[in-house]
Formats: sequence, C-alpha cells, structure tokens
Amino acid sequence: MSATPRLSVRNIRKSFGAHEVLRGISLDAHDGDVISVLGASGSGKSTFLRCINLLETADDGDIVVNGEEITMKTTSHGRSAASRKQLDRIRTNLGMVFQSFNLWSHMTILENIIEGPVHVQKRPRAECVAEAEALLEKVGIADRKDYYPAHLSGGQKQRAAIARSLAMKPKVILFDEPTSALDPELVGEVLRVMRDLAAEKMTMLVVTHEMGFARNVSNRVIFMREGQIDCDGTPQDMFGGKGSPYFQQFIRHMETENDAA
Amino acid sequence: MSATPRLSVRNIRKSFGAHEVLRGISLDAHDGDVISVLGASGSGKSTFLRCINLLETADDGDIVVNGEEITMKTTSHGRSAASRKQLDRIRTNLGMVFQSFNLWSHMTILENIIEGPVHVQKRPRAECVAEAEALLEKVGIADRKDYYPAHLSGGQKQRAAIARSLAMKPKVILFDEPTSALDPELVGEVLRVMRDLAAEKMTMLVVTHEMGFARNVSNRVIFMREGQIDCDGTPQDMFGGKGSPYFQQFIRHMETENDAA
Amino acid sequence: MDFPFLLSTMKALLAATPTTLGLFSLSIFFGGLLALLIVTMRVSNNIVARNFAKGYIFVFRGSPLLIQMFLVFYGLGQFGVIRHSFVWPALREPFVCAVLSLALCTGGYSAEIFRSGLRAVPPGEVEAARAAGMSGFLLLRRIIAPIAFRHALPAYSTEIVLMVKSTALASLVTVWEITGVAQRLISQTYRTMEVFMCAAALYLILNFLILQVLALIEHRLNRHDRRPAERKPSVLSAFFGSRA
Amino acid sequence: MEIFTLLGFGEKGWGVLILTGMALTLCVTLASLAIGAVIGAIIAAAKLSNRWWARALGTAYTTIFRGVPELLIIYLIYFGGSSAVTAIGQAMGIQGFLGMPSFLAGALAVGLISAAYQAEVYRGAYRAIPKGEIEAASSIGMPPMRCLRRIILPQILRFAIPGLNNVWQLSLKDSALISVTGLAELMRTTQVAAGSTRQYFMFYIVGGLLYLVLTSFSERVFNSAERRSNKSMPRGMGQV
Amino acid sequence: TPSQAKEWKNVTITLEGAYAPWNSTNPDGSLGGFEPELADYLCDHMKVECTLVASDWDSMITSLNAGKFDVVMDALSITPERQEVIAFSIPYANTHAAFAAPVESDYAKAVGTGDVVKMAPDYSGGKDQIAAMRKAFDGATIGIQAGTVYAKFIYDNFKDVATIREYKNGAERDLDLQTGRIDLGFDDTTNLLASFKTADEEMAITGPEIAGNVFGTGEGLGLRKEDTELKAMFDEAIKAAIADGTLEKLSMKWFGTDVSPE
Ligand SMILES: Nc1ncnc2c1ncn2[C@@H]1O[C@H](COP(=O)(O)OP(=O)(O)OP(=O)(O)O)[C@@H](O)[C@H]1O
Ligand SMILES: Nc1ncnc2c1ncn2[C@@H]1O[C@H](COP(=O)(O)OP(=O)(O)OP(=O)(O)O)[C@@H](O)[C@H]1O
Ligand SMILES: [Mg+2]
Ligand SMILES: [Mg+2]
Repeated sequence: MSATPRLSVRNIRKSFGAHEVLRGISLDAHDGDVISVLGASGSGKSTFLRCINLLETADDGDIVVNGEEITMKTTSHGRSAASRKQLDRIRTNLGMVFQSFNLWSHMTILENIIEGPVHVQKRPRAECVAEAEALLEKVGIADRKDYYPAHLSGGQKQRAAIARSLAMKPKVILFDEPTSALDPELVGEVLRVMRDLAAEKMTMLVVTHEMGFARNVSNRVIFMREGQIDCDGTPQDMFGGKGSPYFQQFIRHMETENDAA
Repeated sequence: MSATPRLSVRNIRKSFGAHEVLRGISLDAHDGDVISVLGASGSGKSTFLRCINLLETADDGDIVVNGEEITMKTTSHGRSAASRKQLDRIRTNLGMVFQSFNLWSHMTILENIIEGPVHVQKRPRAECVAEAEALLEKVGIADRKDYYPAHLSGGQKQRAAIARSLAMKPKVILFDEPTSALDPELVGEVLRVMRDLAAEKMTMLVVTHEMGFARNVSNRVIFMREGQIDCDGTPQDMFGGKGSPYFQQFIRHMETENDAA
Repeated sequence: MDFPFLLSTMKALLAATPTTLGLFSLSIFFGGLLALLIVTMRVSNNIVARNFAKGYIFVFRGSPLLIQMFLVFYGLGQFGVIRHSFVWPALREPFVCAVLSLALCTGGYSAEIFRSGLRAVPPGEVEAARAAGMSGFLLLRRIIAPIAFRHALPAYSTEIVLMVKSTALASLVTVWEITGVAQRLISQTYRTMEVFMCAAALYLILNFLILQVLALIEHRLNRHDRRPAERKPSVLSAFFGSRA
Repeated sequence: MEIFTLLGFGEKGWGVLILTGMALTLCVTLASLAIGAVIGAIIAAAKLSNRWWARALGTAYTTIFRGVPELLIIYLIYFGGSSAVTAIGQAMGIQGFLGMPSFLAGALAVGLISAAYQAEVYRGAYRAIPKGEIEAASSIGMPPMRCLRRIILPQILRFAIPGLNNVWQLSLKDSALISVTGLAELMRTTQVAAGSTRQYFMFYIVGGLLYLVLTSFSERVFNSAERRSNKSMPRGMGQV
Repeated sequence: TPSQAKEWKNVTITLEGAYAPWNSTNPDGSLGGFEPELADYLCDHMKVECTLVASDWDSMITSLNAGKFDVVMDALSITPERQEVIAFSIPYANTHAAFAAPVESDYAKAVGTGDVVKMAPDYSGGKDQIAAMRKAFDGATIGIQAGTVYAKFIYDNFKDVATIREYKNGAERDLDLQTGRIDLGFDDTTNLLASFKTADEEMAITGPEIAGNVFGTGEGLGLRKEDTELKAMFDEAIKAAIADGTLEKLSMKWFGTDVSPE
C-alpha cells in the first residue's frame, strides 16, 4: 500500500434544507482497495458518493484525490469548486456508476461508451470503438450496441452504465448499487470483473446491498447510519461479529433469510 | 384454490422489430398465488409483465382476468384493446410496480399514492389520505410524504412505488424487481408485507433476482429463458434440483457466492 | 378572375423573393448566435450577466418589432455621435439595419425557447457527463445542446417561420421584400384581396418548404424514441444480412 | 414641457386615447389567448393522435395558420365574416352593411393564429413528459381523459410555461394588426398620434414602453408560475 | 350591396386621421384638418348628415367596397389603375410636386427654385427644366413615397442619374433626409411644407415646383362604382366649393398654398 491514499475524504457534511444528510464523514482509500459502503435506505450513501465527485457540493470538508486537494471557494452563491479545470481533470480519474444509470438517451449504447474517451480524453475514435466493443462483450451486451437506452432491459442498461465508466479507465470508481438490476449469474460476472480491476490496483467504492459482495470481494466494509460512519473494518471482522450492534441487527435479516432457505 | 384462475395468460408472443422477445408464454394464477418469475437479464421478464396489463400489446395471445378476456381488435394500425372502458376497469384490479418506479414527478409522495384511489376509484379523499399514511408508515417513509420524487433516495422511491400500487387494493399485482434498491433489512420488511398480502388472497407475479424471496415467499417459481418458460414448479422442487439444467446453472452462481461466504 | 393581373402580380412578388430570403437567412443566423449568447448569460450564475439577459429578453420580446425597427433605423441616425462614428457606414444601409433589428428581436425570442429546451434536459444525464469529466463547452456541445435542441425544436420551428413573416416589416426601412412590394401594388391598384392572396400563397409555399425540412430534422433527431423496428432496413442489409 | 402636455390628460394630451388603446390591446389579447388555448389544445391532440387523418388535419392547420401572413388571416376573417353576416342580414330583410363586430373579428383572427402556435408549444411539452409516468397512470386503469387532466396537463403546463410566454408576447403584437378592422388599439393609437403631431420618435417610444408595461405584468405571472412548477423538479439546467 | 334607389340622407366618410395637414386626429379623438373641414362644407351643401370615421389606410378601399363606408377622403390621387376598382369624384385638390433638400446641402437652391412649371403627362412643357434638374441632381440619392404618381415621374426621368429609394410614407423619408441617408426628397408640396415645419425649416424646396396634369387630375373622393347618384351630388358640391372660394380659403388655412384644381 502506498503512503498517500488514492482518495481521501475529510469530514464531509451535507444538508438538504434543515435535514442533515451527512454529518462528518472521513475515509481513506488506497490503490487496489475495494470498499463496500453499506447502510439502510436513506442513510446518505448515494449522497456521499455524489459529494466525492462534487455532483453535490458538501457544505464542509475536503476531498483529496491522488494527493491533490480539490480547492473550493465560497461565494455569495454558495460553496463550489474553485477551479473548473482542476475539477474536470480530477473527475476524469474518478468514474461513477449511477443508481439510476443516467445513460444519455440520445445516443446509442456504443456512442454512450465512446463519448468520454473520444471527446473528453481525445483518444482516437477507432481505438475507443474497439475497446468499447471488448467491454460490451465482457458485460454481455455486445449485440445491443446500436440500441438506444430506451430500448434496453433494466439489467442491460445497468451493464451499459458500468461499461461506460470503465471505458474512461479511471483510477477510482464510485459504484452506486451496480448490481441492483442483475440476476445472480450476472452479479457473479460483474463481481469477477471488479475483482480483476482490484487486482489491477483500481480503487473502488461500492454502495451495495449484496452482502455476498461485501463479504467476498471487498477488503473493507463501512456501515453508514444517519449520516455518519457507524462502524467499519475488514469483512472478516465485521461479519465475524465485531461490528456495532446496529450493524449486527442490519445483517441479521439477511441471515434469517438465508437460514430459512 | 378456486376453479377459474384469477389471471390467465395464453400463448403470449411479442417481437420488437425482428427480435422475438416473447415466444408463446402461458400461465395461470389463482387467488393467493405468489409466483416468482426468474430469468437472465434480457430474457423478457419485464416485457412479459408489461404485456399482461397491455402497456405493450402482445402480437398474439390472450389475457383473461377474473374470467373476463380482454377483447382485442386488429386495425391497420396494429393490434390493440377493443374497449378502452374494459381495459381501464381491468387495469384497476391489476396493480403494477415498475422496475424504474415511474413516480409522477409533479406530485409529492402522498399525492402520488392517493392519486389512483381518489381520482380513479373516486373514494373519499380523507379516507385515502389516512390509508396512504398507514401504508407509508408500513414501508417506513412516512416522514417523506411531502417530498417530491426527485428528492428521494433510490430505496425510498422504490418503497413509494410499492405503496402507490398497494393503495389501489388490486386483486393482482405485478411486481418488477420490487426490492432491487433495498437493503436487506428493508427487503425483509417488504417480503413480510407481501406474505401478509398473500394471506389475504392477493395474487402476485414477482419478477425478482432475490433467490431468498423465490424460495421462501412464493408458492411457484417460473424460469424464463429466451422468451419462453424453460421450467416451472414449486420452490421445493425447483431449488431441490428438479429444474432444467439451465435453471440449475442459473442458480449455481448464487450458491457459489453464498458458499464462499 | 383577372389572370393577367394575377400573373403580373406574381411576377413582381417573385422578383422580391430573394430579398425576403436574404433577410430571413441572415437574421436567423445572427439571431441564433445572439440567442446562444443570451441564453448562456440567462442561465449563468453571474448575477450581472443574468440580469442583463433578463432585461434584454424583456425589451426585445416585449415591444413590437415595428417600433424596434423604426428606432434602430430612423432613431439611431438622429444622434450625431452615431452618424460620425465608424458604425455609420454599416448602419446607413437599410438592409443592414433590417437584418440587425430582425436579429436583435429573434435573439430575445429564441433565447427563451432554448431555455425551455434546457429545462427539459434530464439532470441525471448531465450529472453522468460531469462525472465523466465533461464541463463547460464540451458538456454543452455533446450532451446538453443535443438534448435541449431536440426539445426546443418544435418551438424553434415556429420562431423560424415567424421570422419569414417578420421580414415583411423591412419595407418600413426601404428594403422592398414580398409584403412591401405587395403593399406598393395595392396602393397603385387598390386590389387588396387579389394581391394579398398572391403574397399569401408565396409565403405559404416558402413556409411549407421550411417546415418540411424542420419536420425532417425533428424526425431524424428523435430516433432514440422510436423502436428499432421502425428504422428502415438498409438496402445493403438485404443483400448481406444484418448482424442483429 | 411640451412632452408632458402631449402625453398628459389635459385638452392637448393624448393620455386618455392611448390608455384606452392599451386597455383594448390587453382585452383583445386575453380573449384571443383563451380562444387559442382551446383550439390549440385540440390541434395538439390531433397532431399527437395515432390516426393519420387527425395528424394530417392538425399539420394542415398549423402549416396554414403559421405559414400565411397574419394580416391576410385577419382580412379573411373580418371581411369574409362580415360578408357572411351581411348576407344573413339581407336574408332576414335587413339592408346594407352589417359588420362583424371589430373586437370579435379581431380576437377570433388572432386567436386562430395563436392556436397554431400554442399547439406546437403543447406538443413539445408533451414529448418532454417521461413515458414511464404515463404508463404508470394507465397501469392503474386511469381513463385517458383523467390521465390527461391529472398527469399530462400539469406536466405539459410545467414544460410549456416559457413557450406560452412566447405565444402571449406574439399575440400581444399580433393584436396590433387588427387595427385594419377599425379597432383603435395601442399600436394604431400610437401611429395616429405620431402622424397627427408629427412627433414620431416620442410616440413610438411611448408606445413601445407601454407594450413593455403590459409585458412586465405578464412576466410576473409567468415567473411565479415557473417558480411554482420548479418545486418538484430536480435541480436542473436553465432555471434560476 | 347597397340598394340603387337609396335616398342619401346619411353618408359615412372615412379618412385615416393621421395624415396631417390633410386630416389628423385631435387629442380628444375628434378629426380635424383640411379634409374634415371641406367635408363639413360639402355635406352642408348637399343637405345630408355626414359621419366621419377614422380607419386604417391599408383596409380603406376594401372596406369601402364591402359597404362599411360610403366615401373615402384621404388625399387619393386619381389614376387609371385605381379607376378600375373604385369611382372618383371630380378632383377637390391638385397639388404641385417638388424636390426638397436640407438648406445647407449642395443640392439646395438648384436652378429654377421658386418657379412653377406646368407639364403634360408626356412631360412636354418642362423638358428643359427636367434637363437642368438632371444635371443639378446627378449622383444624388432621391427618396420617394412608394406607389405614388410621383414615383413614376422620378423613375422616368432620374433613374439613370440618381439612386432612387422608396419609402412607405413621407414622414419616414423626411427623417432620412435629416440624417443624410438620402440627399433629396420628391413629393407633393403640401406634404413637404408640413414637414419643413417640424424640421425647424432646416429644409427647403429646391428646383421648380411642378404643376399641370402631369400627375393626373388631382385628388378626388373615392366612391363605390354603383353609387352614381352620390358621385353626382359630391361633384356638384365640389364645384360649388371651388366657385365660392371656400376651397381656396381652406387650402390657404391648412397648407399655406392654393391647391384648388384648375
Ligand atoms: N422498446 C423496445 N424496443 C426494442 N427492444 C426492446 C424494447 N424493450 C425491450 N427490448 C428488448 O427486449 C429484451 C427483453 O427486455 P426485458 O426488459 O423484458 O428484459 P428483462 O427480462 O426484464 O431483463 P432485466 O432483468 O435486465 O430487466 C431485451 O433484449 C431488450 O433489449
Ligand atoms: N435533492 C434532495 N433534496 C432533499 N432531500 C434529499 C435530496 N436528495 C436526497 N435527499 C434525502 O437525503 C437522504 C439520503 O439520500 P441518499 O440518496 O443519499 O440515500 P441512500 O443512502 O443512497 O439510500 P438508498 O439506499 O435508498 O439509495 C434521504 O432521506 C433523501 O430523502
Ligand atoms: Mg442511493
Ligand atoms: Mg426488466
């Protein structure tokens, strides 16, 4: 593990109106880390990811990527990134897979995937298309490459969204429930892809409800509760009974379910 | 079990362009039946549900609800329901929870939920509001009732969508991955709600990737493959090794995952 | 029906058609550029720019083009400062003034139309683009503009057709386009209805053609809403088979 | 000062005439907007229909009423309408010219034109509604008319606000053309005052300012409508 | 269509009400100017009740033929083309035409300023003066009112030596004459004289005034062709106004020059 973390988040706070959704969250992630973020619905997981790449501006706190802090400024208009340039550069290295996919509806799947590489990273188009096709093959929707998002099934859209962010080859990827629309077979596929990426030292933050993923793929588990990190640790520790009582209760349901099986 | 099935689907076919998505699907569901529909992504599960309540018009086949067949007509413009009135009446008894929620963005959550009861079923508003609040309590988002959909988390939207279709008290509900955005704790809650409904003789068709649900809540499991029903049976039989080889392979992934745990 | 009269009227009006088309295309071009600028200011976070844009839209959309054109052409010339400045050689020309006031006016209207297109862009898709490191002009060009333009197109076609008709006012500043010529014929012959009918037919044909082109563009741009089945199979795929 | 005498309400002042003209402009525009809303909605529905003849009719309407110069439509409605009325009058034994009331003819003509524009605005707004939300409504058996009223119309209005504002402004200015029916609305009053006094700049500027006064009232209404409709929107582009 | 045997007790006369000094609107909404006062005299003479109505220039003739008004009185020049559509009374005015230029300009005070030349429709009687003016105005830009009889005169005689620009109305041309977009205006003198007043006498007539029947027989009342009786009544009244000097008196009052037809 290198000395400077790949991604470092310090004391992030965020409110929507009177409702404080994030109440001071800090986190370090190093190369090859796969961190599962667990938590009840509404506990602020998506908001946390969105604050990291500044889709929401945190009310307070710092984000450091590759040792470079995203500089912020406060104007009468609110807090925002001080340098557009810096933010864009950092975001290029910070992929995101959305909970609601957010594919661009006016582009085919292939166009969605090569959009970033060609137009942001300015790489040659032919090369990007070849890579995109390989990626689509990997997630199993190569035959849908000329479809528009409106004509895909939920799982197909989700896989396209994953492929879209991988195509940028970012250093860090933030996944927001990347397997929610997938069947067990595909979940297995996607987990394999993610394991490979981790082996290639990519850093991943994964919001998930798949306990299997949290246990088997990640090397660290974070449990969020009411906008704070309630407890965190290795999967072995957490699932071995060392988490907080809240976490114990949270995962008990899963167990009862499996027990009943 | 009553003699006439609550819902009966006969030989449904549907193509998008040259691509045949459903290739003749038939199914009977009786009062209190909870049928899990499993299948790989893109196997046509959502399309199947959408054909049942005619959001997509099947190219061929019949739908019979409560013993009443939805009459169809074929014009130069294609196939469609012959009587709008009949279709609306039948749909009132045929709830649907969408994979992408489809909440009405210009209404608050509470308004979304009372919309159908008040404006379609013409029930007194005060009564509907009281019921809606009880439902929201049940799915745990009572405190979000005056929020607009755009301001909710994924799991909150999904629960609102479930509450919206329950508020109509339909005889049959079609669920399209109703727990995809929920954490294990909430999945447990929702499954309990569904068990209660089954006890009250509601008929449910549930597209799901949760094998726990298929095993523990449903009384019948259907496995779709390439637009056809590959095999079906009781959960005991199916998960006990009596399913087709494809089904065996499909669920193996889940098992390896759990084994690794 | 007095066919020789209709024929000679039509001839006179046809001779004025190039002027109408010239006014129209130039003012749509410059007005469109101006609208982009104004709408950018209108949605920007800079309070000065935003209020300037609001004021601009208010004035140019809120007052009759006739008055705007009158003031631009006859009014500006009243000021010695302008008459002796470097812009006068251009402003002296009626055609330039006509294009200028048409463009200023459509700039205000189009800016509002574009803004309503922007409102229809799904925020999630913009976020996806930001997350991919797009921002500024790139984000606008690749994601926002294409989606917004699709939504704004029906209203913008209306504005375009409107501009064809608005050019009719240019005769006020001595640019003799179709309507001006028609009115001149009327004041010579007093045969109002006949002359107007000819002019109307001409405008209808022009606008019909323009609307046709716009509808075609709209149809093409909305591919993503249609089913793949509706895509016409290419001739080649009949021979070579398709890969789908 | 000469300006104040000319614009005032005294013996030599044009104040009363001009304000009357302004009130008339406002009334005609409101009436025509109402007419246009009804017809425009029908035309938009026709253009969105899946019956080919309805679409063709709708397209023909919008093409003609947008494509033909407004002045001609006003001529046709006013003089065409008037000769119809005169013919009916003669049939009933009334001699001479029976005009169609100027106000009615003007409002109808501008209304028919504005209907074509409103139809396009509504159509664009309809297309912006997420399909899924309409499906959700059909899936609970909401009849089409109710779905229109409860789900589609509120959202159409939301997306149509800026476009409607445009149409309002257009109709306001189209109303200036109906002076050919003899109605002394704001534009004609301005021109008469300018021609009679030969104070062209002053009266044109005053006329322009009064149009802006009308606009500023409407702007308020539209702004508050827009702010309301933004409440439910995720923070998006193009709104401030 | 109105009945043939109509007893003319009430006559509706329309004018624009925005064409000072021929006709204009007073701030209280009433109509004033040369034509309304002449109309009062004519109607008194014919013993009919007249109603004056202001209406828009563009639709005036259509409205006349539709039966909305009975008479148009708006400085209409009598021309053969127009006579195909409506009938005219005998002329009640025959104005001179002339060039106008800013007093300081090179084109001011051209030869013949102050003279009156009578020309026939083929310009005979004024060929020399035309030649002199062509020389004086060589290279100038001349502004005229589109669609008028004066436009034809300019096109016939000055097309090859000057640039011609057509305006929708005289007032706009005069504004451009002030800003210098054009060098000369050509119009009927009543119009020019009125605009000199608003321009603080910074402009003046240059070259000779042109008279005679070169521009037709003058301005007459517009009537429907079938109302022959009404035309006869108005012709008679106009003759009386000329004969008893009323016309000349009104003309001097409103125009400062005599526009009585010959
Ligand atoms: N509107 C459409 N036009 C064309 N093809 C479509 C359309 N909708 C769905 N399809 C195709 O039909 C197939 C079945 O889609 P469907 O949504 O039914 O899958 P699904 O079984 O629900 O998958 P998932 O589990 O991923 O949601 C997919 O391959 C999809 O690409
Ligand atoms: N734009 C917004 N305005 C107001 N409140 C918001 C907004 N976005 C999110 N919230 C609120 O913030 C809380 C956290 O939302 P968030 O989306 O982060 O939850 P989550 O942990 O991702 O939940 P889930 O697992 O259901 O996706 C929720 O209670 C939600 O209602
Ligand atoms: Mg979330
Ligand atoms: Mg699906």
